[in-house]
Amino acid sequence: MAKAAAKKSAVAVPPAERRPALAGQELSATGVTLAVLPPAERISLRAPDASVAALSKALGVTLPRKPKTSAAKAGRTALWLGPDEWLVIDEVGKDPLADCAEVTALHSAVGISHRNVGISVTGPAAAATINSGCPQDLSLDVFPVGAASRTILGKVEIVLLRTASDAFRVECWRSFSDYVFTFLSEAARDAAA
Amino acid sequence: MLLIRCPYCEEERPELEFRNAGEAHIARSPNIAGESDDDFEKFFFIRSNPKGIIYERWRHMHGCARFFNAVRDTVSDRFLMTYKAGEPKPTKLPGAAK
Amino acid sequence: MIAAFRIPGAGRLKQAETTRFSFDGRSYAGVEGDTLASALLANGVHLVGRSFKYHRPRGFLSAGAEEPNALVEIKRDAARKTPNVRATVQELYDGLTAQSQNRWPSLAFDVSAVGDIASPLLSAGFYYKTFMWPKSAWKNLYEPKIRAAAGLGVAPDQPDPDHYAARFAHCDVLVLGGGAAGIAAALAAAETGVRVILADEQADFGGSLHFESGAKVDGQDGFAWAQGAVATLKAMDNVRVLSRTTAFGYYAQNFVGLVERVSDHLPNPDRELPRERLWQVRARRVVLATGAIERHMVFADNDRPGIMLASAARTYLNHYGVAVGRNVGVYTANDSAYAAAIDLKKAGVGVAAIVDLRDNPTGPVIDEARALGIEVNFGRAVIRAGGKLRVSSMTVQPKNGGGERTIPVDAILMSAGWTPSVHLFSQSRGKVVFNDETKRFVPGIYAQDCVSVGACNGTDGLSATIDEAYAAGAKAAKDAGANTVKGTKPKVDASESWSRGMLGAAPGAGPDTTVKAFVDFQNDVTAKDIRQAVHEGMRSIEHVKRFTTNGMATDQGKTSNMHGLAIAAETLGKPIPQVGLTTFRAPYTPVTFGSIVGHARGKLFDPTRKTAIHPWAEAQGAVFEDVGQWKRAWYFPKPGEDMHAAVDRECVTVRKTAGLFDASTLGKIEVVGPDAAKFMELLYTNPWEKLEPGRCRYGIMLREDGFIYDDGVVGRLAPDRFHVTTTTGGAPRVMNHMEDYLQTEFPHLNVWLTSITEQWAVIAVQGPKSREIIAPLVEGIDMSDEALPHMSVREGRICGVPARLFRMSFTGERGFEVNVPADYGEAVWEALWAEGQKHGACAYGTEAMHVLRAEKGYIIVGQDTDGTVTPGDAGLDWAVGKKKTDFVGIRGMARPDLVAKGRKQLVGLKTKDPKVVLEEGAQIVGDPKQAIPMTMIGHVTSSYWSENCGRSIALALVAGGRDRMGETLYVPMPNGTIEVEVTGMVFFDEKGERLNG
Amino acid sequence: MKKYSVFAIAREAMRGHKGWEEQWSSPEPKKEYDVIIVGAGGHGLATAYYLATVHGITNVAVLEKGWLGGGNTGRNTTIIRSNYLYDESAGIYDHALKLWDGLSQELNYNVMYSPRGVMMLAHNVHDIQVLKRHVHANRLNGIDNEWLTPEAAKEFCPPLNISRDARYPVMGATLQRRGGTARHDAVAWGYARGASARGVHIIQNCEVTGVKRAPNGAVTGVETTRGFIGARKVGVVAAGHSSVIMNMAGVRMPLESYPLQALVSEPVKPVFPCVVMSNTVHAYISQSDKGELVIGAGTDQYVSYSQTGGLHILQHTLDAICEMFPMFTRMKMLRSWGGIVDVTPDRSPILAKTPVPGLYVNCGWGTGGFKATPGSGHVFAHTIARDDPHPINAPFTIERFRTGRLIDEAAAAAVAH
Repeated sequence: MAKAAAKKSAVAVPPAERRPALAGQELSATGVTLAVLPPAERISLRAPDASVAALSKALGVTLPRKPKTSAAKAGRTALWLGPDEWLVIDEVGKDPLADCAEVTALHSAVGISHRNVGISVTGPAAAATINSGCPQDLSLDVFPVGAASRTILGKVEIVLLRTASDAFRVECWRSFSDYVFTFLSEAARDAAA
Repeated sequence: MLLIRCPYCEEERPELEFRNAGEAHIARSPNIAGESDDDFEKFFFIRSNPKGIIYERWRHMHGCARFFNAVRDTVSDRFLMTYKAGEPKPTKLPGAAK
Repeated sequence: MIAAFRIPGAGRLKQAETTRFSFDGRSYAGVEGDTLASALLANGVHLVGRSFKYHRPRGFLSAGAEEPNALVEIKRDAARKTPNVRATVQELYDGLTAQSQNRWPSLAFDVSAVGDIASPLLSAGFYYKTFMWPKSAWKNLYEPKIRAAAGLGVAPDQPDPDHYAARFAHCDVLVLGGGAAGIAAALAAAETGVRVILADEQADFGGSLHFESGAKVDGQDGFAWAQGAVATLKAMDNVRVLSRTTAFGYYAQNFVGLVERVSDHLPNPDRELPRERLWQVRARRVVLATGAIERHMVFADNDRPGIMLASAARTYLNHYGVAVGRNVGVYTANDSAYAAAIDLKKAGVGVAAIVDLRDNPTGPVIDEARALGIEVNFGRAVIRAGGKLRVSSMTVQPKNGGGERTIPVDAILMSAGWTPSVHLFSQSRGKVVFNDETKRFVPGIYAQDCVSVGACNGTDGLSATIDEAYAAGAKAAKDAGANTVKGTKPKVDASESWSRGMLGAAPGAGPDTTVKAFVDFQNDVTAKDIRQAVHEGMRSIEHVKRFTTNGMATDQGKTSNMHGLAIAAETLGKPIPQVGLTTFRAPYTPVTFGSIVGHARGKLFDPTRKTAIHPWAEAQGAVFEDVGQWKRAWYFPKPGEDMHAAVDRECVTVRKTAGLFDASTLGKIEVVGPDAAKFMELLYTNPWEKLEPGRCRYGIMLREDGFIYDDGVVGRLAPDRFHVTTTTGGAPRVMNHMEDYLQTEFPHLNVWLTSITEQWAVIAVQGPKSREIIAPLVEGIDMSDEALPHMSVREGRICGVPARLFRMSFTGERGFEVNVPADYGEAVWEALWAEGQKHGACAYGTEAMHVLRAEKGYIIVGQDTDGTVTPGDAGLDWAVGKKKTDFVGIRGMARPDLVAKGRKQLVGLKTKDPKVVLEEGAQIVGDPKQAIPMTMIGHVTSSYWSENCGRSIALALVAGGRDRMGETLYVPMPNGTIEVEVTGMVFFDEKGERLNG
Repeated sequence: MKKYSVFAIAREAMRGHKGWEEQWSSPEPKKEYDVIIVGAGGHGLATAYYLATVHGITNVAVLEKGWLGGGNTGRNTTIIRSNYLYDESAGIYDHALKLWDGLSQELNYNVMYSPRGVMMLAHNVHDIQVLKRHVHANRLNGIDNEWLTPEAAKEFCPPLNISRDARYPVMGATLQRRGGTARHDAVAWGYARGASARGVHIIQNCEVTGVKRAPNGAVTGVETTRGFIGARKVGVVAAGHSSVIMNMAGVRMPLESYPLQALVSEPVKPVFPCVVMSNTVHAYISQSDKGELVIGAGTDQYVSYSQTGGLHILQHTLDAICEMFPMFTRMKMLRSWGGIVDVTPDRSPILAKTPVPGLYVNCGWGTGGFKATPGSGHVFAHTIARDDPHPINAPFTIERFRTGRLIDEAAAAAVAH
């Protein structure tokens, strides 16, 4: 009977509206612009070496093996976070979780699309903005385009991806996004110095 | 703030990304339930706390998230080397380089 | 018009007096580029402060960061007050308002100056020897007086409206100090193309070139060359040049902290500008070019306003165009003071006499002084200075005694020689060595990848300095990875150099005098104080320093340390190195708290974590509580309700119909892999292998020592996939704990952990009507008790979005926890709320949640347990897998005292008077009549008014508690003892029928 | 020992303070002593003092590798309180507090014990539960500790920010009025002077390099940089270096040594009347008689004997200070330094006999040792003199880690020492 109820309701219920954190927030300062990025599909992928080939094939992007690197193809980016860990971000609405589901090789794929918020930091002062709270060396020779790393911004953990010589993608957990955006906003005021 | 070479990330990273995890090479007995009170005390509480060379564990908490081992001089805080978890305790140490 | 002591044409500043400022309420004019000190001197003002202990009148000793005397308060507005600002480094700006400190009622007449008369009583460490009777008088009488007299400026009393910026930076070569040496090193390094940062504390680069009129480099005046060279460096994109930037701390592995003063020198700073900017620089190589600091002569009353370092007087003249007097005397043991006398004489200032302690020095400067007609006396000492608010004379005597002669002067220029600034080198943990010939400590053994050049390395003369620095800069670049070395070394055409000088007290302050010959000006430490300390058995310089406070003032002994050390050594009859040098500690000069805090203020002090449902709760007027970094809805008061009324209503409503609760903050970890169950077996006390997919179990996690670490409901989604929940506060440490064991102890297991705390918003729907509320929104999940019994989990859809639906209860009622992707959380909550409204359900907060679980005797880890509680103590033995041979904590919990009788056990408590609610944390005793100290047998861990039970309820840890059922115990409170009865932990629906009710 | 008094000062003033005698003598080490104390910090010197004054044992040497009082004694933030939770801790810290009151007179040396009150802040419901548990336990143990509303807390400490919008608003506080501060150097020097006057040898610049034991295992003396010195009993009071010394005797300890940093501001006129501690935001602050704000920072995370720490540790502390006292951002840090604190697994000290006959150890005070100085020395002297612990320190054994009878204030209360 409850089953019946459930079936009936399926028609009636309007799908829930998605309300991303900080949706659409932006900020511009001398030399740098911040923008909260639209929702994306994300998985945390864990796997031993032996499974990397199969997973790369399924995902359509070659999982990088080199520390602090990333690989991107067709709107899908795989970031090396650890020796057996990748963050896969899909910005064109395809579901990497479903792709991995096909793979029989040993791995763990967990959906985290809603766990993270992406913020873009762009402009000549982008690196300086991030360096106001991030202790890594962000010069182009040490942190080149495509470099990706989990690290620290102020008092929280972020994942940092350099998308161009003057552009970064900052990923953080949902409940830290307000802190991160506020921190970057304050830093941006001073970044041109 | 120390600068620590992560053996997995293969580069030096700022201490802020790391968390110290105490003395290294203190193995948990596979038959821990059968250990004597003395053995358990040694395993869980007694530490060498050396003034000089220490073998210690770190986690690259906010980096690759791996635990690894380091050899450090507790007087100068200088790292002699770092190596991956599970690798044997090094018998030869690199000369106390700057 | 031009200020009285500004010499037309002298110095480098445009002498148009465009800048107005005020000091102690009087307004003056200065010129652009002045410091507050140079501007006051230009106006003939020498008296600017009072000393710490004796409140003696004080003027300017120096023209730089080493200044011990001229500390003032700078006030932009009520909230922008800064105490203890060195007038010698504060740049003048139009409208600057400064005030003297540590005087009352006025600078010229300071009542506390009686301390000066009473000074024989206020000898070194006198306070250790008195103020002891009667006992209470120290706190109530003496200490308040001492405190009121001590202290310099006044702390700000309003929140600071300015903001502070911060930056991490990396470079190949960091050059600290922008004098000739630093500039040369930076040029050499920069030309190779490596990343260079050059920093100097002053507004203009050049260091001693500010006053060395004799220096010529590449054909130009030394200072002009410096400006040109720095301009060249600024133009290179591999170089960052930081002026007004002080390197204050040298930390491990070439990590250097610097503070840049961004806007304190501006008349009306743009409020977007930070006040200061902290630079944390990691450098491959560091070049220390921190120069040297001139020492004063130690003689009687050497602290009178108008008595200053020779190099300071020279700086005021050659850079600022200011004469420090009209008729100056010179007292020196060193050539450099001659250069000052010569410059002043040439500028038309009267030089009464040069008194040189040395017997027969020779050299060009001496000949030149004579040639200019300056009276030069050798082998003589200034044994006394006359005057009070301003020096009026110097009394001269042959250094081995003989006739005195008093010479009227309005300023005395002193030089006892130069002390290399080894502060940063010493902070880098390098070891200094004492050069007996030159009587100075210089860098010896290096501990880090750095090198000292120029005066701070004991290198004398501009040519030698630039040779050394340029080579060092090039080498540093090479060591840091540079290959191309090009560029040309600056050529020194003319240079100044001078010989040694002396350490310690001059004859005028010789061993047997009782005069005040100051070593440390600000702390009023005299030569005799240091001798007294030694006489009292202080043999190490650390003891002498602490006993006399020599070198512990805001200047940190920049001018006093070496003199103090020499006097101590002389008194001990030991060579200086054996007495030792005090260690230099960060910061080099004081740095504001603000600059160190940087952005971490207000909202950025610590992240505030909010759930997806937070906005809804806020709109409903919920009151929030802090749990770790999270804000959690505490209760939802309706108009007119206080906390108790709201909580009572929420508790009753949940049990009558249903309630919605935001459980999103609970930690969640997805454990995935073929060995997932094996891993769970090892990390939790419970058995997991046999748990069916689709079912849940309450799990307990221990530390290896056997005490409860965390708990939570775990659902098995699939044979190789668990959905683990943790406490809100425990989430991060549980994840780290699991990873630690997985990576270190059980690396053979094929399993991975992913934090999904923030992937899922969690809505608990609890109460008899919970199923009716959820069912209409659910797709693809059979919610019947048969298909979805208590403690089970299903994946499906709710409101058209993916969901993990748990059938579980933390209230004892039929209950569910709806997990949906976080971005959908609020909308799904609203849909459930709409359904709930139809049944009269409420939203409830953490307080009601606590009461409801307590009514059922469910524990809260961290409240009912505290890190010293075993599963047995908590009555959770049933959750420990009896057949298991290993899990974290299995051995620890078997230690003798953890299985001993009489341990504190969790029990229920009922007050004899049902209306009385115990206080959490209240202590429990068996015999209320015993005297203090009482034997406490336990304490109340949780206590609430339970509207559902119609009485108060409580949980408590009580020694041997489970053997005391029905026993009467006592809770002594300040206002009377409360009788309680020991009971079971379940206060409501003991049979647990409502789980399916 | 010439008595100190205002009259003595006046007398000396007449003759230019040349008549003061040495506060302690610096003798050459003898071949043998009845008791050797390793470490001339406050605890070690107090132990020697009470051995002499209470137990009449004066053939005692205190060996110090550096300068007396130059270790943690001279590097700590001098907070004194006794409002601990457990009977064992409350027992020893209140024993100390009772001795602090009157110590200046006892030693004829003004140690400037100033009971200006120690306030501990509650920032959330959990803090309130924990701190109230302390208040109740303290009351039944006869230890003063009262609960204050935020308003009352602000009245007692005007600079305190009790705004509801603070990131972690102050929801209340405990106050121990007998708590306060003392002058750290004076404590070491006062005990040194008192011990020296009674014949105790304080031997500085004398580093212990080995502990000698007889075939039967008993202690016979110590090797030092100034030669072998014999003794029937050796008390190790070496703070951060305890593991090092105990290892020489073949005893491995449940200890780890961490850098602990502190800092002072420039001196300002009186602005801060008491001691304030917040364990939730990690801040400890008071104002010295000289006018400096004295601020305790946290420990670094790794074992170290370097006596230096990271800048980020100071940052973390000053963040909290400026959050609670927003007017202080314009104040300036004058001096910062590091000490080495030895920490046990339950953060409580070890004050006990050891498996080695004639060897005694007093260590593991972590960040909280200064406040215990008089009590610790008093009961440790008893333990050495009688070869049997005083009832007050009887629970602080080495064995408790094996049996599990811990005294875990931190776990029980999340309260830093």
